[in-house]
Amino acid sequence: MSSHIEQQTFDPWQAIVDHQQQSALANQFGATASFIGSMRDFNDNTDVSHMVLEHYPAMTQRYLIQLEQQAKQRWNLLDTLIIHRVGDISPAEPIVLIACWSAHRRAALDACSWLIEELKHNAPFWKKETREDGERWVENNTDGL
Amino acid sequence: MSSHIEQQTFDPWQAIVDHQQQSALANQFGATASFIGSMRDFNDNTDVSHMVLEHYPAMTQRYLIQLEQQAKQRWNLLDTLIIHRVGDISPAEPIVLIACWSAHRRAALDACSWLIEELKHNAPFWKKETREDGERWVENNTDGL
Amino acid sequence: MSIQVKFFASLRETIGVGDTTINHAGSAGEVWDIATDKADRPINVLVAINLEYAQFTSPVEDGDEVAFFPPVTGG
Amino acid sequence: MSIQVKFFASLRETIGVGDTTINHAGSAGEVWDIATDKADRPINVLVAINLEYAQFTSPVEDGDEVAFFPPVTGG
Repeated sequence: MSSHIEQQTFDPWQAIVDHQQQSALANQFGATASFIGSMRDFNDNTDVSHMVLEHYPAMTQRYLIQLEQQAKQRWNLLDTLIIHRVGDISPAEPIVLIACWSAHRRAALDACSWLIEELKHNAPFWKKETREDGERWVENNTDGL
Repeated sequence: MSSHIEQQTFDPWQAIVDHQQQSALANQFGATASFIGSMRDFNDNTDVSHMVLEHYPAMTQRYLIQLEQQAKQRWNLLDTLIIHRVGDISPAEPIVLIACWSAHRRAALDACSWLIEELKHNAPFWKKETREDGERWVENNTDGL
Repeated sequence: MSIQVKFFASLRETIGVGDTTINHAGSAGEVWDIATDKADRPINVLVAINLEYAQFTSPVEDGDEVAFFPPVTGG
Repeated sequence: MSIQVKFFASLRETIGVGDTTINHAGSAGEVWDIATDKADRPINVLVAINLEYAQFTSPVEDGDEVAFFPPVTGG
Protein backbone atom coordinates (compact mmCIF):
# COMPACT_ATOMS: atom_id res chain seq x y z
CA MET A 1 0.00 0.00 0.00
CA SER A 2 1.28 3.42 -0.91
CA SER A 3 -0.28 6.85 -1.19
CA HIS A 4 1.35 10.15 -1.85
CA ILE A 5 0.87 13.71 -3.00
CA GLU A 6 2.71 15.03 -6.05
CA GLN A 7 3.63 18.70 -6.36
CA GLN A 8 4.70 18.31 -9.99
CA THR A 9 3.13 16.59 -12.96
CA PHE A 10 3.78 12.84 -13.09
CA ASP A 11 3.49 9.95 -15.51
CA PRO A 12 0.70 7.76 -14.10
CA TRP A 13 1.57 4.72 -16.22
CA GLN A 14 5.21 4.87 -15.25
CA ALA A 15 4.17 5.21 -11.61
CA ILE A 16 2.15 2.00 -11.90
CA VAL A 17 5.03 0.17 -13.60
CA ASP A 18 7.53 1.39 -10.98
CA HIS A 19 5.27 0.43 -8.11
CA GLN A 20 4.63 -3.00 -9.60
CA GLN A 21 8.32 -3.69 -10.18
CA GLN A 22 9.27 -3.00 -6.59
CA SER A 23 6.43 -5.23 -5.42
CA ALA A 24 7.26 -8.74 -4.21
CA LEU A 25 3.93 -10.04 -5.51
CA ALA A 26 4.91 -10.27 -9.16
CA ASN A 27 3.50 -13.68 -10.08
CA GLN A 28 0.61 -13.64 -7.65
CA PHE A 29 -1.56 -10.89 -9.02
CA GLY A 30 -3.88 -11.87 -11.82
CA ALA A 31 -5.71 -8.56 -11.89
CA THR A 32 -4.72 -4.90 -12.01
CA ALA A 33 -7.42 -2.25 -12.13
CA SER A 34 -6.57 1.41 -12.44
CA PHE A 35 -8.28 4.75 -12.67
CA ILE A 36 -6.70 7.99 -13.80
CA GLY A 37 -8.45 11.33 -13.54
CA SER A 38 -7.02 14.01 -15.81
CA MET A 39 -7.66 17.70 -16.22
CA ARG A 40 -10.01 18.46 -19.09
CA ASP A 41 -9.78 21.77 -20.91
CA PHE A 42 -13.47 22.45 -20.44
CA ASN A 43 -16.05 22.18 -17.65
CA ASP A 44 -19.73 23.15 -17.75
CA ASN A 45 -19.13 24.01 -21.43
CA THR A 46 -16.58 26.67 -20.55
CA ASP A 47 -12.90 26.58 -21.51
CA VAL A 48 -10.60 26.00 -18.57
CA SER A 49 -7.00 26.98 -19.19
CA HIS A 50 -5.50 26.25 -15.81
CA MET A 51 -6.27 24.83 -12.40
CA VAL A 52 -4.89 25.10 -8.88
CA LEU A 53 -5.42 22.23 -6.49
CA GLU A 54 -5.26 23.08 -2.83
CA HIS A 55 -5.30 20.52 -0.04
CA TYR A 56 -5.07 20.08 3.72
CA PRO A 57 -1.72 18.26 3.80
CA ALA A 58 -1.80 16.50 7.17
CA MET A 59 -5.44 15.44 6.82
CA THR A 60 -5.01 14.35 3.20
CA GLN A 61 -2.12 12.09 4.07
CA ARG A 62 -3.98 10.55 6.99
CA TYR A 63 -7.18 10.16 4.99
CA LEU A 64 -5.51 8.38 2.07
CA ILE A 65 -3.74 5.92 4.38
CA GLN A 66 -7.05 5.15 6.12
CA LEU A 67 -8.77 4.75 2.77
CA GLU A 68 -6.26 2.16 1.58
CA GLN A 69 -6.57 0.28 4.86
CA GLN A 70 -10.36 0.23 4.58
CA ALA A 71 -10.14 -1.08 1.01
CA LYS A 72 -7.76 -3.82 2.10
CA GLN A 73 -10.12 -4.87 4.89
CA ARG A 74 -13.08 -4.96 2.54
CA TRP A 75 -11.52 -6.69 -0.47
CA ASN A 76 -8.86 -9.33 -0.93
CA LEU A 77 -6.24 -6.97 -2.33
CA LEU A 78 -2.55 -7.64 -2.80
CA ASP A 79 -1.56 -4.01 -3.19
CA THR A 80 -2.88 -0.50 -3.80
CA LEU A 81 -1.41 2.77 -5.02
CA ILE A 82 -2.91 6.24 -4.78
CA ILE A 83 -1.25 9.37 -6.14
CA HIS A 84 -2.89 12.80 -6.10
CA ARG A 85 -1.61 16.02 -7.62
CA VAL A 86 -1.69 19.40 -5.93
CA GLY A 87 -0.55 22.83 -7.10
CA ASP A 88 -0.70 24.31 -10.59
CA ILE A 89 -2.20 21.93 -13.15
CA SER A 90 -2.50 22.29 -16.92
CA PRO A 91 -5.01 20.58 -19.23
CA ALA A 92 -4.34 16.88 -19.92
CA GLU A 93 -2.18 16.50 -16.82
CA PRO A 94 -3.13 13.69 -14.46
CA ILE A 95 -4.84 14.72 -11.21
CA VAL A 96 -5.37 11.39 -9.52
CA LEU A 97 -4.19 7.82 -9.99
CA ILE A 98 -5.65 4.78 -8.27
CA ALA A 99 -4.34 1.28 -8.91
CA CYS A 100 -5.38 -1.98 -7.24
CA TRP A 101 -3.80 -5.42 -7.54
CA SER A 102 -5.52 -8.67 -6.62
CA ALA A 103 -5.52 -12.38 -7.47
CA HIS A 104 -8.98 -12.25 -9.05
CA ARG A 105 -10.63 -9.49 -11.01
CA ARG A 106 -13.59 -8.35 -8.90
CA ALA A 107 -11.50 -7.30 -5.90
CA ALA A 108 -9.26 -5.02 -7.98
CA LEU A 109 -12.13 -3.60 -10.05
CA ASP A 110 -14.54 -3.02 -7.18
CA ALA A 111 -11.90 -1.58 -4.86
CA CYS A 112 -10.68 0.81 -7.57
CA SER A 113 -14.20 2.05 -8.20
CA TRP A 114 -14.90 2.43 -4.47
CA LEU A 115 -11.60 4.24 -3.80
CA ILE A 116 -12.18 6.94 -6.40
CA GLU A 117 -15.74 7.56 -5.15
CA GLU A 118 -14.64 7.81 -1.52
CA LEU A 119 -11.71 10.03 -2.43
CA LYS A 120 -13.93 12.33 -4.53
CA HIS A 121 -16.46 12.71 -1.74
CA ASN A 122 -14.22 12.98 1.30
CA ALA A 123 -10.53 13.69 0.62
CA PRO A 124 -9.72 17.33 1.51
CA PHE A 125 -8.73 18.70 -1.91
CA TRP A 126 -10.19 21.77 -3.60
CA LYS A 127 -10.01 22.83 -7.24
CA LYS A 128 -9.83 26.41 -8.44
CA GLU A 129 -10.26 26.81 -12.19
CA THR A 130 -9.00 29.63 -14.37
CA ARG A 131 -11.54 30.35 -17.10
CA GLU A 132 -11.96 33.04 -19.69
CA ASP A 133 -14.06 35.00 -17.21
CA GLY A 134 -11.64 34.64 -14.31
CA GLU A 135 -10.87 32.29 -11.46
CA ARG A 136 -13.53 30.19 -9.82
CA TRP A 137 -13.57 27.60 -7.03
CA VAL A 138 -15.25 24.42 -8.22
CA GLU A 139 -18.42 24.24 -6.12
CA ASN A 140 -18.93 20.53 -5.97
CA ASN A 141 -17.89 17.33 -7.65
CA THR A 142 -20.14 15.78 -10.23
CA ASP A 143 -21.65 12.41 -9.44
CA GLY A 144 -19.34 10.97 -12.09
CA LEU A 145 -21.84 11.04 -14.93
CA MET B 1 -12.18 2.01 -30.63
CA SER B 2 -9.61 -0.65 -31.23
CA SER B 3 -9.38 -4.35 -30.44
CA HIS B 4 -6.73 -6.80 -31.41
CA ILE B 5 -5.13 -10.14 -30.69
CA GLU B 6 -1.46 -10.40 -29.76
CA GLN B 7 0.57 -13.50 -30.57
CA GLN B 8 3.55 -12.34 -28.50
CA THR B 9 3.82 -10.85 -25.05
CA PHE B 10 3.12 -7.11 -24.88
CA ASP B 11 3.53 -4.20 -22.52
CA PRO B 12 -0.01 -3.25 -21.50
CA TRP B 13 0.96 0.15 -20.08
CA GLN B 14 2.88 1.08 -23.20
CA ALA B 15 -0.08 -0.04 -25.29
CA ILE B 16 -2.34 2.34 -23.36
CA VAL B 17 0.14 5.21 -23.73
CA ASP B 18 0.56 4.54 -27.46
CA HIS B 19 -3.17 4.36 -28.02
CA GLN B 20 -3.76 7.54 -26.05
CA GLN B 21 -1.07 9.46 -27.91
CA GLN B 22 -2.52 8.69 -31.32
CA SER B 23 -5.95 9.68 -30.08
CA ALA B 24 -7.33 13.07 -31.08
CA LEU B 25 -9.19 13.37 -27.80
CA ALA B 26 -6.22 14.33 -25.64
CA ASN B 27 -7.69 17.19 -23.63
CA GLN B 28 -11.25 15.92 -23.58
CA PHE B 29 -10.96 12.80 -21.49
CA GLY B 30 -11.06 13.33 -17.77
CA ALA B 31 -11.19 9.63 -16.94
CA THR B 32 -9.24 6.55 -17.95
CA ALA B 33 -10.15 3.19 -16.44
CA SER B 34 -8.17 0.09 -17.23
CA PHE B 35 -8.10 -3.57 -16.36
CA ILE B 36 -5.21 -5.94 -16.96
CA GLY B 37 -5.50 -9.67 -16.44
CA SER B 38 -2.15 -11.42 -16.00
CA MET B 39 -1.12 -15.05 -15.74
CA ARG B 40 -0.62 -16.18 -12.16
CA ASP B 41 1.81 -18.97 -11.37
CA PHE B 42 -0.83 -20.88 -9.40
CA ASN B 43 -4.49 -21.82 -9.80
CA ASP B 44 -6.64 -23.91 -7.45
CA ASN B 45 -3.56 -24.06 -5.20
CA THR B 46 -1.50 -25.84 -7.85
CA ASP B 47 1.61 -24.43 -9.50
CA VAL B 48 1.09 -23.50 -13.13
CA SER B 49 4.30 -23.17 -15.12
CA HIS B 50 2.90 -22.40 -18.53
CA MET B 51 -0.30 -21.74 -20.42
CA VAL B 52 -1.54 -21.97 -24.00
CA LEU B 53 -4.39 -19.75 -25.08
CA GLU B 54 -6.39 -20.96 -28.05
CA HIS B 55 -9.05 -18.93 -29.80
CA TYR B 56 -11.47 -18.92 -32.71
CA PRO B 57 -9.83 -16.11 -34.71
CA ALA B 58 -12.64 -14.94 -36.97
CA MET B 59 -15.26 -15.09 -34.21
CA THR B 60 -13.01 -13.48 -31.64
CA GLN B 61 -12.31 -10.51 -33.85
CA ARG B 62 -16.00 -10.06 -34.65
CA TYR B 63 -17.02 -10.50 -31.01
CA LEU B 64 -14.57 -7.92 -29.68
CA ILE B 65 -15.65 -5.32 -32.24
CA GLN B 66 -19.31 -5.90 -31.32
CA LEU B 67 -18.44 -5.68 -27.63
CA GLU B 68 -16.80 -2.27 -28.04
CA GLN B 69 -19.76 -1.03 -30.07
CA GLN B 70 -22.20 -2.18 -27.38
CA ALA B 71 -20.16 -0.45 -24.67
CA LYS B 72 -20.13 2.75 -26.70
CA GLN B 73 -23.91 2.61 -27.13
CA ARG B 74 -24.44 2.03 -23.41
CA TRP B 75 -21.98 4.55 -21.96
CA ASN B 76 -20.73 7.95 -23.00
CA LEU B 77 -17.24 6.77 -23.97
CA LEU B 78 -14.63 8.68 -25.92
CA ASP B 79 -12.49 5.65 -26.73
CA THR B 80 -11.86 2.00 -25.87
CA LEU B 81 -8.97 -0.41 -26.33
CA ILE B 82 -9.03 -4.19 -25.98
CA ILE B 83 -5.98 -6.41 -26.41
CA HIS B 84 -6.01 -10.16 -25.81
CA ARG B 85 -3.07 -12.56 -25.90
CA VAL B 86 -3.13 -15.96 -27.56
CA GLY B 87 -0.45 -18.66 -27.85
CA ASP B 88 2.19 -19.65 -25.31
CA ILE B 89 2.02 -17.59 -22.13
CA SER B 90 4.39 -17.56 -19.15
CA PRO B 91 3.60 -16.49 -15.57
CA ALA B 92 3.28 -12.73 -15.00
CA GLU B 93 2.65 -12.04 -18.68
CA PRO B 94 -0.46 -10.01 -19.49
CA ILE B 95 -3.41 -11.94 -20.95
CA VAL B 96 -5.97 -9.22 -21.46
CA LEU B 97 -6.02 -5.43 -21.42
CA ILE B 98 -9.13 -3.27 -21.38
CA ALA B 99 -8.96 0.50 -21.30
CA CYS B 100 -11.82 3.01 -21.48
CA TRP B 101 -11.68 6.76 -21.84
CA SER B 102 -14.53 9.15 -21.01
CA ALA B 103 -15.18 12.71 -19.89
CA HIS B 104 -16.49 11.67 -16.47
CA ARG B 105 -15.44 8.78 -14.28
CA ARG B 106 -18.47 6.48 -14.07
CA ALA B 107 -18.65 5.80 -17.82
CA ALA B 108 -15.02 4.65 -18.01
CA LEU B 109 -15.16 2.65 -14.78
CA ASP B 110 -18.49 0.95 -15.43
CA ALA B 111 -17.72 0.18 -19.08
CA CYS B 112 -14.34 -1.30 -18.14
CA SER B 113 -15.94 -3.56 -15.55
CA TRP B 114 -18.69 -4.60 -17.94
CA LEU B 115 -16.30 -5.29 -20.81
CA ILE B 116 -14.11 -7.68 -18.82
CA GLU B 117 -17.17 -9.59 -17.53
CA GLU B 118 -18.67 -9.93 -20.99
CA LEU B 119 -15.34 -10.93 -22.50
CA LYS B 120 -14.74 -13.53 -19.77
CA HIS B 121 -18.17 -15.07 -20.27
CA ASN B 122 -18.51 -14.99 -24.05
CA ALA B 123 -15.32 -14.36 -26.03
CA PRO B 124 -14.15 -17.59 -27.69
CA PHE B 125 -10.80 -18.13 -25.93
CA TRP B 126 -9.70 -21.27 -24.10
CA LYS B 127 -6.87 -21.77 -21.62
CA LYS B 128 -4.80 -24.90 -21.28
CA GLU B 129 -2.54 -24.94 -18.24
CA THR B 130 0.67 -26.91 -17.77
CA ARG B 131 0.93 -28.04 -14.15
CA GLU B 132 3.20 -30.37 -12.27
CA ASP B 133 0.80 -33.21 -13.02
CA GLY B 134 0.46 -32.45 -16.74
CA GLU B 135 -1.64 -30.36 -19.08
CA ARG B 136 -5.23 -29.49 -18.32
CA TRP B 137 -7.88 -27.42 -20.07
CA VAL B 138 -9.33 -24.85 -17.70
CA GLU B 139 -12.92 -25.98 -17.19
CA ASN B 140 -14.59 -22.69 -16.47
CA ASN B 141 -13.83 -19.15 -15.46
CA THR B 142 -14.21 -18.13 -11.86
CA ASP B 143 -16.85 -15.57 -11.02
CA GLY B 144 -14.02 -13.13 -10.39
CA LEU B 145 -13.84 -13.62 -6.61
CA MET C 1 -24.34 -28.15 -50.23
CA SER C 2 -21.23 -27.72 -48.12
CA ILE C 3 -20.93 -26.85 -44.43
CA GLN C 4 -17.64 -26.06 -42.71
CA VAL C 5 -17.41 -27.58 -39.24
CA LYS C 6 -14.93 -26.59 -36.52
CA PHE C 7 -14.12 -27.96 -33.08
CA PHE C 8 -12.07 -26.03 -30.52
CA ALA C 9 -10.00 -26.66 -27.40
CA SER C 10 -10.83 -29.78 -25.33
CA LEU C 11 -13.59 -30.66 -27.75
CA ARG C 12 -11.17 -30.72 -30.67
CA GLU C 13 -8.99 -33.15 -28.72
CA THR C 14 -11.92 -35.34 -27.69
CA ILE C 15 -13.41 -35.48 -31.16
CA GLY C 16 -9.95 -35.81 -32.70
CA VAL C 17 -10.51 -33.29 -35.47
CA GLY C 18 -10.36 -29.50 -35.75
CA ASP C 19 -11.87 -28.83 -39.16
CA THR C 20 -14.08 -30.87 -41.39
CA THR C 21 -16.69 -30.40 -44.08
CA ILE C 22 -20.05 -32.10 -44.36
CA ASN C 23 -22.45 -32.12 -47.26
CA HIS C 24 -25.82 -31.65 -45.73
CA ALA C 25 -27.56 -30.91 -42.45
CA GLY C 26 -30.78 -29.18 -41.41
CA SER C 27 -29.75 -27.91 -37.99
CA ALA C 28 -26.66 -27.33 -35.85
CA GLY C 29 -27.56 -30.45 -33.84
CA GLU C 30 -27.61 -32.47 -37.03
CA VAL C 31 -24.22 -31.03 -37.98
CA TRP C 32 -22.85 -32.36 -34.69
CA ASP C 33 -24.30 -35.82 -35.26
CA ILE C 34 -22.95 -36.07 -38.80
CA ALA C 35 -19.52 -34.54 -38.13
CA THR C 36 -18.89 -36.60 -34.95
CA ASP C 37 -20.55 -39.80 -36.15
CA LYS C 38 -23.13 -39.34 -33.39
CA ALA C 39 -20.72 -38.88 -30.52
CA ASP C 40 -22.28 -38.04 -27.16
CA ARG C 41 -22.73 -34.28 -26.92
CA PRO C 42 -21.43 -32.91 -23.62
CA ILE C 43 -24.13 -30.91 -21.89
CA ASN C 44 -22.11 -27.68 -21.86
CA VAL C 45 -21.07 -27.62 -25.54
CA LEU C 46 -21.60 -24.26 -27.23
CA VAL C 47 -22.34 -23.73 -30.90
CA ALA C 48 -21.78 -20.80 -33.23
CA ILE C 49 -23.11 -20.42 -36.75
CA ASN C 50 -21.21 -17.98 -38.96
CA LEU C 51 -19.34 -16.56 -35.95
CA GLU C 52 -22.46 -15.89 -33.86
CA TYR C 53 -23.71 -17.93 -30.92
CA ALA C 54 -26.62 -20.15 -31.95
CA GLN C 55 -28.81 -23.00 -30.69
CA PHE C 56 -28.57 -26.67 -31.62
CA THR C 57 -32.02 -26.28 -33.15
CA SER C 58 -30.86 -23.35 -35.31
CA PRO C 59 -31.12 -24.04 -39.04
CA VAL C 60 -27.96 -24.24 -41.15
CA GLU C 61 -27.58 -23.40 -44.81
CA ASP C 62 -25.20 -24.07 -47.64
CA GLY C 63 -21.90 -22.30 -47.04
CA ASP C 64 -22.40 -21.89 -43.30
CA GLU C 65 -19.55 -22.30 -40.83
CA VAL C 66 -20.64 -24.19 -37.72
CA ALA C 67 -18.31 -24.28 -34.70
CA PHE C 68 -18.54 -26.34 -31.52
CA PHE C 69 -16.58 -25.49 -28.39
CA PRO C 70 -16.51 -25.88 -24.61
CA PRO C 71 -17.29 -23.01 -22.20
CA VAL C 72 -14.93 -20.13 -22.87
CA THR C 73 -12.10 -19.35 -20.45
CA GLY C 74 -10.38 -16.24 -21.80
CA GLY C 75 -9.63 -12.96 -20.16
CA MET D 1 -5.64 26.70 26.39
CA SER D 2 -4.71 26.99 22.74
CA ILE D 3 -6.63 25.81 19.68
CA GLN D 4 -5.19 25.95 16.16
CA VAL D 5 -7.79 26.98 13.57
CA LYS D 6 -7.52 26.58 9.81
CA PHE D 7 -9.64 27.69 6.86
CA PHE D 8 -9.24 26.25 3.37
CA ALA D 9 -10.02 27.12 -0.24
CA SER D 10 -12.96 29.50 -0.87
CA LEU D 11 -13.61 29.69 2.85
CA ARG D 12 -10.06 30.94 3.48
CA GLU D 13 -10.64 33.67 0.89
CA THR D 14 -14.05 34.64 2.32
CA ILE D 15 -12.86 34.73 5.91
CA GLY D 16 -9.60 36.33 4.85
CA VAL D 17 -7.37 34.16 6.99
CA GLY D 18 -5.84 30.69 6.62
CA ASP D 19 -4.45 29.97 10.08
CA THR D 20 -5.19 31.45 13.46
CA THR D 21 -5.10 30.48 17.11
CA ILE D 22 -7.78 31.00 19.71
CA ASN D 23 -7.55 30.65 23.45
CA HIS D 24 -10.71 28.92 24.42
CA ALA D 25 -13.78 27.18 22.97
CA GLY D 26 -16.09 24.39 24.07
CA SER D 27 -17.18 23.08 20.66
CA ALA D 28 -16.24 23.29 16.98
CA GLY D 29 -19.19 25.64 16.47
CA GLU D 30 -17.84 27.93 19.13
CA VAL D 31 -14.42 27.82 17.48
CA TRP D 32 -16.06 29.10 14.30
CA ASP D 33 -17.82 31.95 16.09
CA ILE D 34 -14.69 33.07 17.90
CA ALA D 35 -12.27 32.68 14.98
CA THR D 36 -14.57 34.40 12.47
CA ASP D 37 -15.99 37.01 14.86
CA LYS D 38 -19.42 35.37 14.40
CA ALA D 39 -19.44 35.37 10.61
CA ASP D 40 -22.41 33.65 8.98
CA ARG D 41 -21.62 29.97 8.61
CA PRO D 42 -22.42 28.71 5.09
CA ILE D 43 -24.74 25.70 5.29
CA ASN D 44 -22.28 23.36 3.55
CA VAL D 45 -19.17 24.12 5.63
CA LEU D 46 -17.33 21.00 6.82
CA VAL D 47 -15.31 20.75 10.00
CA ALA D 48 -12.43 18.47 11.02
CA ILE D 49 -10.94 18.15 14.50
CA ASN D 50 -7.41 16.75 14.62
CA LEU D 51 -7.60 15.67 10.95
CA GLU D 52 -10.88 13.73 11.32
CA TYR D 53 -14.32 14.87 10.18
CA ALA D 54 -16.38 16.10 13.11
CA GLN D 55 -19.63 17.89 13.94
CA PHE D 56 -20.08 21.51 14.95
CA THR D 57 -21.32 20.19 18.29
CA SER D 58 -18.16 18.11 18.79
CA PRO D 59 -16.15 19.16 21.87
CA VAL D 60 -12.69 20.64 21.42
CA GLU D 61 -9.79 20.45 23.83
CA ASP D 62 -6.55 22.24 24.50
CA GLY D 63 -4.08 21.59 21.69
CA ASP D 64 -6.71 20.57 19.14
CA GLU D 65 -6.48 21.57 15.48
CA VAL D 66 -9.87 22.58 14.11
CA ALA D 67 -10.26 23.05 10.34
CA PHE D 68 -13.15 24.51 8.34
CA PHE D 69 -13.54 23.98 4.62
CA PRO D 70 -16.07 23.89 1.77
CA PRO D 71 -17.23 20.64 0.11
CA VAL D 72 -14.21 18.82 -1.29
CA THR D 73 -13.58 18.71 -5.02
CA GLY D 74 -10.50 16.53 -5.50
CA GLY D 75 -9.99 13.47 -7.69
